[in-house]
Formats: sequence, C-alpha cells, structure tokens
Amino acid sequence: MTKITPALVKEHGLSDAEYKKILGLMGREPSFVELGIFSVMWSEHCSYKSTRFHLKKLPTKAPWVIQGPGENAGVIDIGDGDACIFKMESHNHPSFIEPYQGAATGVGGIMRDVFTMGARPIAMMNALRFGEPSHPKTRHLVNGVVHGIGGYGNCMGVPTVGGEVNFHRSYNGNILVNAMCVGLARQDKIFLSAAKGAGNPVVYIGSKTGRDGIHGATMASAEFDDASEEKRPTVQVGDPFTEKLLLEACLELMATDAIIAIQDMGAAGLTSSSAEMGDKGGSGIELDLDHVPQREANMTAYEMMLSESQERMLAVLKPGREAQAEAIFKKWELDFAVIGITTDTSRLVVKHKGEVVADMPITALSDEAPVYERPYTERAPVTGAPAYDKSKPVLASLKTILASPDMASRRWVWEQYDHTVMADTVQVPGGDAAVVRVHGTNKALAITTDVSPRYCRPDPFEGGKQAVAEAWRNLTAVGALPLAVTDNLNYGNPQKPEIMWEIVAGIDGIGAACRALDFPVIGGNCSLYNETNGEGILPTPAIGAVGLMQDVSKMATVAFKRAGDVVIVIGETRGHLGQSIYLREIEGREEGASPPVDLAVERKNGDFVRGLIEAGRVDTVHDCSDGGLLVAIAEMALPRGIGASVGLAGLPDAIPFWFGEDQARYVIATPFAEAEKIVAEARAAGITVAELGKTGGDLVTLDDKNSIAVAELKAGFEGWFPKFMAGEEIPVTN
Amino acid sequence: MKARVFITLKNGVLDPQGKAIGHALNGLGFGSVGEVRQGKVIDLELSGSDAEAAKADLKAMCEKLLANTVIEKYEIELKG
Amino acid sequence: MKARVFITLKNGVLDPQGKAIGHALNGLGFGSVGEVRQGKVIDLELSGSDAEAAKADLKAMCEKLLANTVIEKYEIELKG
Amino acid sequence: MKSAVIVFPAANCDRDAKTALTQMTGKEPHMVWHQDSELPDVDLVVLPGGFSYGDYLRCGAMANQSSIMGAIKAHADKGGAVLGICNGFQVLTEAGLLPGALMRNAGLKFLCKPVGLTVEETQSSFTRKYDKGQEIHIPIAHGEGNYYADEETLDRLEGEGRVVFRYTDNPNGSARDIAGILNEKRNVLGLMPHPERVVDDALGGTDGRAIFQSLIEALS
Ligand SMILES: Nc1ncnc2c1ncn2[C@@H]1O[C@H](COP(=O)(O)OP(=O)(O)O)[C@@H](O)[C@H]1O
Ligand SMILES: [Mg+2]
Repeated sequence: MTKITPALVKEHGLSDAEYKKILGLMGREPSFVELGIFSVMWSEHCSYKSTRFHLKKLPTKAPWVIQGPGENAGVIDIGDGDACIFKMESHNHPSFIEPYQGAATGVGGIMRDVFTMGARPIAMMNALRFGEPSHPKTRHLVNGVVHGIGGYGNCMGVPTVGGEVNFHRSYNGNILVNAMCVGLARQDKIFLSAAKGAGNPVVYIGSKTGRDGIHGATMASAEFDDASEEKRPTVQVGDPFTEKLLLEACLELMATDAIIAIQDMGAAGLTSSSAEMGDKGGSGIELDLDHVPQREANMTAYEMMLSESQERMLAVLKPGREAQAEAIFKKWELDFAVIGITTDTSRLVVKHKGEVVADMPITALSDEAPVYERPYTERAPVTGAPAYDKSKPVLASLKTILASPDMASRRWVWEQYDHTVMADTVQVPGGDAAVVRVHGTNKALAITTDVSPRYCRPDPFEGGKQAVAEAWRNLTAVGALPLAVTDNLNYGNPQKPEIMWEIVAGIDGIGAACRALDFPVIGGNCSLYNETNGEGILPTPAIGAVGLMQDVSKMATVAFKRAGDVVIVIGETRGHLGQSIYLREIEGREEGASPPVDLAVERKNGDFVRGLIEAGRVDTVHDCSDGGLLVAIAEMALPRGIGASVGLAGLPDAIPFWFGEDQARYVIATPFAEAEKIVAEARAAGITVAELGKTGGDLVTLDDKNSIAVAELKAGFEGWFPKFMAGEEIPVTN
Repeated sequence: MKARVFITLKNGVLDPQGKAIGHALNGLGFGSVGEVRQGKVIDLELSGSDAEAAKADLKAMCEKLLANTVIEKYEIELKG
Repeated sequence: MKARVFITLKNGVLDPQGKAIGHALNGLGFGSVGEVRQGKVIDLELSGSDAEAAKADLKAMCEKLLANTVIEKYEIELKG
Repeated sequence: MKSAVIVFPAANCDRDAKTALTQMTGKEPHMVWHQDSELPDVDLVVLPGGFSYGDYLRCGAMANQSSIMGAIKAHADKGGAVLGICNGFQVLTEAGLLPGALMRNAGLKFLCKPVGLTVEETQSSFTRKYDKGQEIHIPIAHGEGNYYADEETLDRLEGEGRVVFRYTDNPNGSARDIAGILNEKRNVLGLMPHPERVVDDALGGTDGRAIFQSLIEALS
C-alpha cells in the first residue's frame, strides 16, 4: 500500500486544511485510490470551490428554461415539443500543451455533454484567444487549434458555424480554447444523470481506458510555469470516428426506454461520472474495475479511476436491459461492459482484483467538497475619456482597423470548418450570429459567442455586462429572440484577491445583464488559474447564447443588398473612445473607461430592431460594437461590394463619432419609404436614431468629400489572416 | 546522402488510426493480426557528406518540426 | 512476430505534404535539405511463426487495404 | 425514381443525401447499412459524403471493404446509376469503379466554401438538365479532393468526354481542374462538391438540383 505522506497530499493539490477535512470525513487515513479520487473531485475544475458561492447569484430561471445549471448541459423550450440543449466548455491548458489534440478533445468533450442528454448536436462554436501575433508561439498555436477543432468537428459531421478569435499579449503563455455545442432533442426524450434506485446495472460504453491525461483535472486547476512544459502528463488523443459511433449508438439506445441515467466521462472520467450520478440519484455505486475495458496492460485502480481517456460514457440501465443495450453497441462496434451496480448505501465502493480499494461516502465528494469565499480586493474601475489626435484622417484609420489582427476577416479559420454539413446552416460564419434551421421546420436557432476582454480588466463589472449585452444584441441583429446563456468564465488565480475581485465583479455584471434582458444562465464552466509566471490573462467571461426565430425567411444579414437604401443608426452615439479598438490600433494605447451599458436602453433598442425584422420591414442589420460605427458600415459594404455615402451635418468631432464604441446600437439599411417611417416610429418611441446616408457605388464616402474603394478595404480585411499564417508551418495531420 | 526518419506515437498514447486498421484487417480475415500502430516515415535528401553532422541536424529537425514530441517519438536512419 | 510496412507515394506522384515539410525545414535554416517525401509506416504484431506465410499475408494486406497501388508502393519488413 | 443511400460508419452526409433525395423525388430513399450484402430494388445508389471510418488510413479505403460493396459493383455492372459525393467519390476510386485517386489538397488544409464549376458534359443521366459550359456554384468540404491520375488516364477521360465538372478556380490542386468524372459506361459519377447542400433556396443556392432532376428524368 502506498503510504500517504504530506508530500503526496501536496502533489495531489490538496491543502493541509483540506486533507484534515478528508481525515474527518473518512474517519481514517484514505487509501491511495481514495486520495486520488478526493484530489480530482475537490479540484477547482470539478468542485467549483472558488466560484460556487458566487455562481449562485446568477439568474437561472424563466418559463422557457427546462433545465438550468447542474446537469451536463442546459435545456430550453423552443416550442412544438422541441428542446434546445447547449453548453460551452474550456480546454485551455491542454490546448497550450498540444494545440491539435487539446482543441480536438475539447470539441469531443463538449459534444458528449450535449448528446449524453439525448440531443443530436446541430452546431458548434468556438471562442479562441491567442497571444500577440508577433509572439513566436502564436502562429503554431493558431494553426494547431484550428486544425484540431476542424479535425474533430468535421469528422463528426456537425457544422462549426462560428466563434471568436482575439489576440492579446496577456494570452502569450496561456491561450483560451472555449468550445460550445448546441443540440436538438424532443422534450419528452431528455436524459439526466441521476442514478436513482438500487440494484441497477452500471454500464460502461465507448472506447477502452488507457493511461490518458491522468491528473488532467488537477492540472487544469494549477498554475503554469515554464518548467511545466517538460512535466506534461500523457496527452489525450481524440478519436472522432469512435465518438461519431458513440453518438449514433447512444441516440439509438435512447430511442428505447432502457436508460435510467447517463453521463459522459469527462474530466476525472470514471470517478466524477460515477460520483455525480450517485450523488444526483441519492444512491450508492459499486464498481468492479476488473470489468473495465482496458487498452493497456497492468493498469492500476488508481489509473483507471483517474484516466481521462476520451469517447466514453457511463449509464445506469433498467435491470434486464443489458442485452438490448449491448446489441446496439456491438452493432456500432463499441466496447460495452457491465462494471457495477447501484446500491442503497450512498457510498462509492471500488473493487479491483477482489479487493476493495476505495469505499467512501459520496456526499464527501459532492456536498462536503470545500467551498471558499475567497477574499477579494475591490478596485475602482478605470475612468475618464482618453485624449486623441484630432488630425488623423478617418478613412485611413478605417483601413488600418479593418486589417488589424482583432478585426480582420476570420475566413482563414472558418473555411477550415465544415459549416454547411447537415444542410441547415442558413447563416454562415461572418455575420452577427450563426443561424441554423431546426431540421424540417421553418424555425431556426441563432447562436453567438461574445466577450470583449479588453473592457473586462479596466472594469470587470461593466465588462461582464457588456459581454451579455453584446451576445443579446448579436442574436437580435439577425432577428432572433434571445433565450438563454451558457458562460465560460476564464480568469487568473482566484487566490489572489485582485483576481478574485475580477471574478466576483464579472459574475455580478453577467447577472445584472441577464436579469435585465430576461436572458437566464442555463449552464457554464469556469476555468481559473489561467496565468503563466504570475501574469494573469485579461478577465475573459465568454458568453455563449442561443435565440429563436419563428420564421427563418425573415432573417436579417449584415450585407448591403441594394443601392439607394437609407443607412440608419439606431441608438445614441456619444463617441466613447475609452478601451476602443481605435485607440489601441491607431494610437497604440489601451486607456480610459470601458463603455458603460445602459441595460434598459439596450433592451428597448433591441426590441425595436427585432420588431422591424420580424415584421419583414428590414433585412439588413448589423450590430455596432468593436471598432464603432464606421467599421460597422464598412463591414456591411464588404460582402457584396456595395458602397455607401455617409456623414452627419455639424459633427464637432469626427473620430469619436465614427470610432467610439457606445453600446446598444444597430446599423440598418432599408429603402427610403420604409426608412422614413422607421425613423418616425423610433423617435415616437423615444429611441435615438439618425440617418447617415445612402448605399450605392463601390466606394465608402464620408461627408461627400473623401472616399475609399470598398475593394481596397476588402483587400486589407481579407488579407491579414492568410498573410499572418503564410509563414506557417506544416499543418498537423494524421 | 539520404535519410529516413520514423515518427511514431509514444507508447501508451492512443492511436485511433492503428486501432481502426487492425480492426479492418481482422475483418478481412487476417486473424493473425494483433496490435497495429501507424506512424509517419519521412525520406529526405541531404547535401553534404558528414554523417555525424547530418545526424545532429536530423535530430534538431525532429525536435523542432518533424515530430510532435508531446505525443510522438522518432528514429533516424542514415542511408549514406 | 513483428512486422513493419512502409507505404510511400510512387515516384512521379506529387507529394504536397513532403514539399511543404522541405520548404519549412529550409525556412528553419536547414539548408542542406533537398527533396522530402512523406509516407506511412504501419507496425503490426502478428501471431504465428512462419515467416514466409507472414510475408505472403502482409503482401495481401497491402494489396487489399494498406496501400492504394494507383498512387502508392509498399515495402515489407519482418522483425522476427 | 427509386434510390438508396449507403450508411457507412461516420459517413456523415447520409442524412443530407436522404433529405435532398426526399425533397427532389418525393420519395424517401432506402437507407442501406454497410454490412448488408444486398441492395433493395433501386435505380440509383448514392455513396454519401463524410468521413467513413474517420478517414483513417486513407479516405474511402476501409469503406471499400464493406460487405455492401459487392452489391454496388454488381449494380454498376448491370448499368445501374451510382452517385459518389465527396467521400463517396473517394470510395468509388478505391473500389476501382472510377479511375485515379483523391489526394490531400495542395494547400494541405480542409476547405469548406462554395466553388465555381463548369459543366463539361451534358451527355449523362446525371447532367442532362444542365447546359453544356454552364457555370454553377456548389460547395466543397474536403481535405483530400486533389484528383490524381496518370497522364494517359487523364487523356482518356478527356477524350471520352468523362470529365463532367471542372473547377473554375482550382481549390485543391486537382489534375486538369477535375471536380467530377464518369466511368466508361457513364452510369457512375464521382464528384467532390456537395450538390445535396444546394437544393434548397434557404441555403444560398439551388445549383445542385439539376443533378437530381437529370436522374429523375433519365431513370424514371
Ligand atoms: N460559470 C458557470 N455558470 C453557470 N453554471 C455553471 C458554471 N460553471 C459550471 N456550471 C454548471 O455546473 C455544472 C458542472 O459543470 P461541469 O463540471 O463543467 O460539467 P461537466 O462535467 O458535465 O462538463 C454544469 O451543470 C454547469 O453548467
Ligand atoms: Mg458532463
């Protein structure tokens, strides 16, 4: 028997106080296997010990929420007996170590979270943050991550329809890879993870267990230093072919009524899946590891319990249904084994080679897991409007901004993702939100992921609000009614009070916005300790969100469609340059207050715009965010090469007007007669609105004076990414 | 000079391709086939004639580019 | 028994992957690198001990599945 | 027209093929499991796109070993129509039902985008509803669509009017810009682009329809 020494306890990431608590709960010294189980279940990754207290403050209820946080994914009602199931999750640390496999297994993991609930995945998104383009590692990481996401998602036959890519030096040593999966199910066919009842068989499905990623879960909760690149554990390798079989086999089994509970094996594999299922069902679980399908010889109980081999699921069946289930998995050529039974003891008992290697109360792993109200130090938000050079020419700045790393087209990325498979993608990447039809109907789901990390360091609260508001705005801009949110909270080390403050304020900001916009949080994921050598990332609370369109034929897109349309901006432009793209790209400074979000105005303006789209009165809409008004207009001109002539009489300061990042704004374009009515209606409703000019020609013209060719803007916009990647190394391939 | 570099997955690292190939071969009636692992072979033409220098170069190429040493190992063969 | 099968592109068939690797190696400062070709190596465990029979089997596996003889050639190595 | 779609493990465009066939013919196709050894009585067999067997080893290589392949060859021998889309095209070359091979894209990247094609041949049951020389747009989604055959084979394909679709702006390095070819008897077509993704107005184009309309006219 391995002796439990203080050093071993420390290696497992458990503090002295936590170990003392374990001794108390067990009433004895834990075995080595038990120590391993505690270490993963009490890790930040599985227990949310630093954030649980604060996450409780998020609004999670609405009449259309079928399942909020607490299950593998959240579920919402989208009418007609249909349900939409979605979740977002990070795979940050593994992707930094091995970008291809890290990103690929991230995609595989989040898909399992969604199909384990009975949904067929219909769309994938990914929110990516990399270090500065000039950092020697960046290109390699971009290349590997994009190939990994495509390699896995394309093979699964699920369209990857959008996401985000940002570059910032704070991610130089710690990239973020957040993947989101959206699935569809019937409301009467949703599967949960509560292993209710005693005497039911516990079955193992999928790939064999190997020594993959042992301690991955604890690794995901520990800070990096330069040496950790050498100490890396066995990286998990994704097998999308097996996952595709697993998906089809699970859906086939779910069509029967053999399942009591089912849960994917994600981080901390067998340990967390069995403990969570027992915990939720209020029952005990007894496992016999001798029956676990094994890929390698001589695996120990410790290794099997902690393995993070991919493409595996655990299910509890109704007694007597084993043969029926086995036949399905054999047909799909997957491993299937009965490895245990549920009990009425509320204990997790693990046997190996005839010996009991672990025997512990399940509540010790769940309810009793530590929860910390970590101390935090409030910091006043950065305030003030930064100075700027009034002499800079507006159109030259526009061109520079459109060709800058954070603003340039992401076509290089999304053309490597199959975004049209399943033949329901009605809005492809590049617009405000992806739109995917509900197969065989006229309904559609709009999907987006958003956060502006540059707003979140100067003002974590407003940054959190803004992330939600922007997601809501993007869904609105295509004509969808925003329904719910899944968050992915990426932050630094919560044991530092100044970082803990960023987390707390960020969650408060998200909560405030979600409440004001009727936009409940139905799931999420926290990734903490994102720092290298003591330097934290920008706070990055990514928001994934889904909205519903009743009639997809009314969908709006960003592209100008006709010459002669009137260009209108809805919402007030004050010229907020603080933390703007303009200031950073043109003046080289990250300064000033983050733009505040007035949630009441946000809602009013958005509801107004959505009403126009739903009524079929407007088909051309773009939300106005990163880069400001003129950038939004240019982005509407680029897709079809239709220009516009815009201006506003009596502008005192052109630069803040055209490039300020005031919130709650939309640009729309519509024929004259309709435009007149819309402006009048907006004014009557107390909504700020301005006519800026007309579409047409192949130039963007400002104040009837200066022009720039749309083609010239487009060359820069489309050119940056391919040029950046051209110094590219060889794509990772099989 | 000609060199051949083999790049194979480290022991213990899952090899989905190898697994699928083994499965297919069994299915085709090749019952004698046990574990299968797939790797890459890279054939290079090298100028110069110093074998030791070439080996050192090849090693550097593997570490820097050819192998993903997180999951792969490599072998180098010089063919004079 | 262990066997190793090499599958490489036939001469004359363009190998974009090999070309890209060569280009990248040159770019990394390995100026001595000339032509590069990439292929596959497949390692198999075989039961049985008859080397001749194993070779015949391996040849059949290559023809049937492992290689696409329109573009690829193969070599077989038995390692006892 | 009666049709069947072969279901290979992970050939994930089988549902898309089914949807398009149902929409175009008004009849659901038979979905045929790869381990079956017989085909139902059909006029058209579709080998769908996707990643059969994960594209492990070589695209299409393992699918070609399925039990159903014998029946597909027999169907083709008897003059029955066979349509291989993307991965299905790769399977058909592996099976020897079409000449040549599909190699990794010259740019080494998977590419998903609409591409321009010219219809080179209308003398086939697959393309009679197009105009000769017509330019159409159909999406591709593949990492290995770089068509290769030796010069002699290419000359023969051209000479016999078996190059059916050519890229207007070659995305993958294919020999002579080839996007789709026929077998000698002109009853087997393989193409890399996905016509089943452009039969519905909501999806940004309908240029794929004419393939199905041609088949309906020719086979009904
Ligand atoms: N930031 C968050 N906001 C809301 N819910 C969260 C958040 N983080 C985690 N959750 C919820 O906690 C539960 C456990 O999350 P997680 O361990 O990531 O699930 P899984 O193991 O299935 O991936 C999930 O229901 C998840 O939605
Ligand atoms: Mg889960």
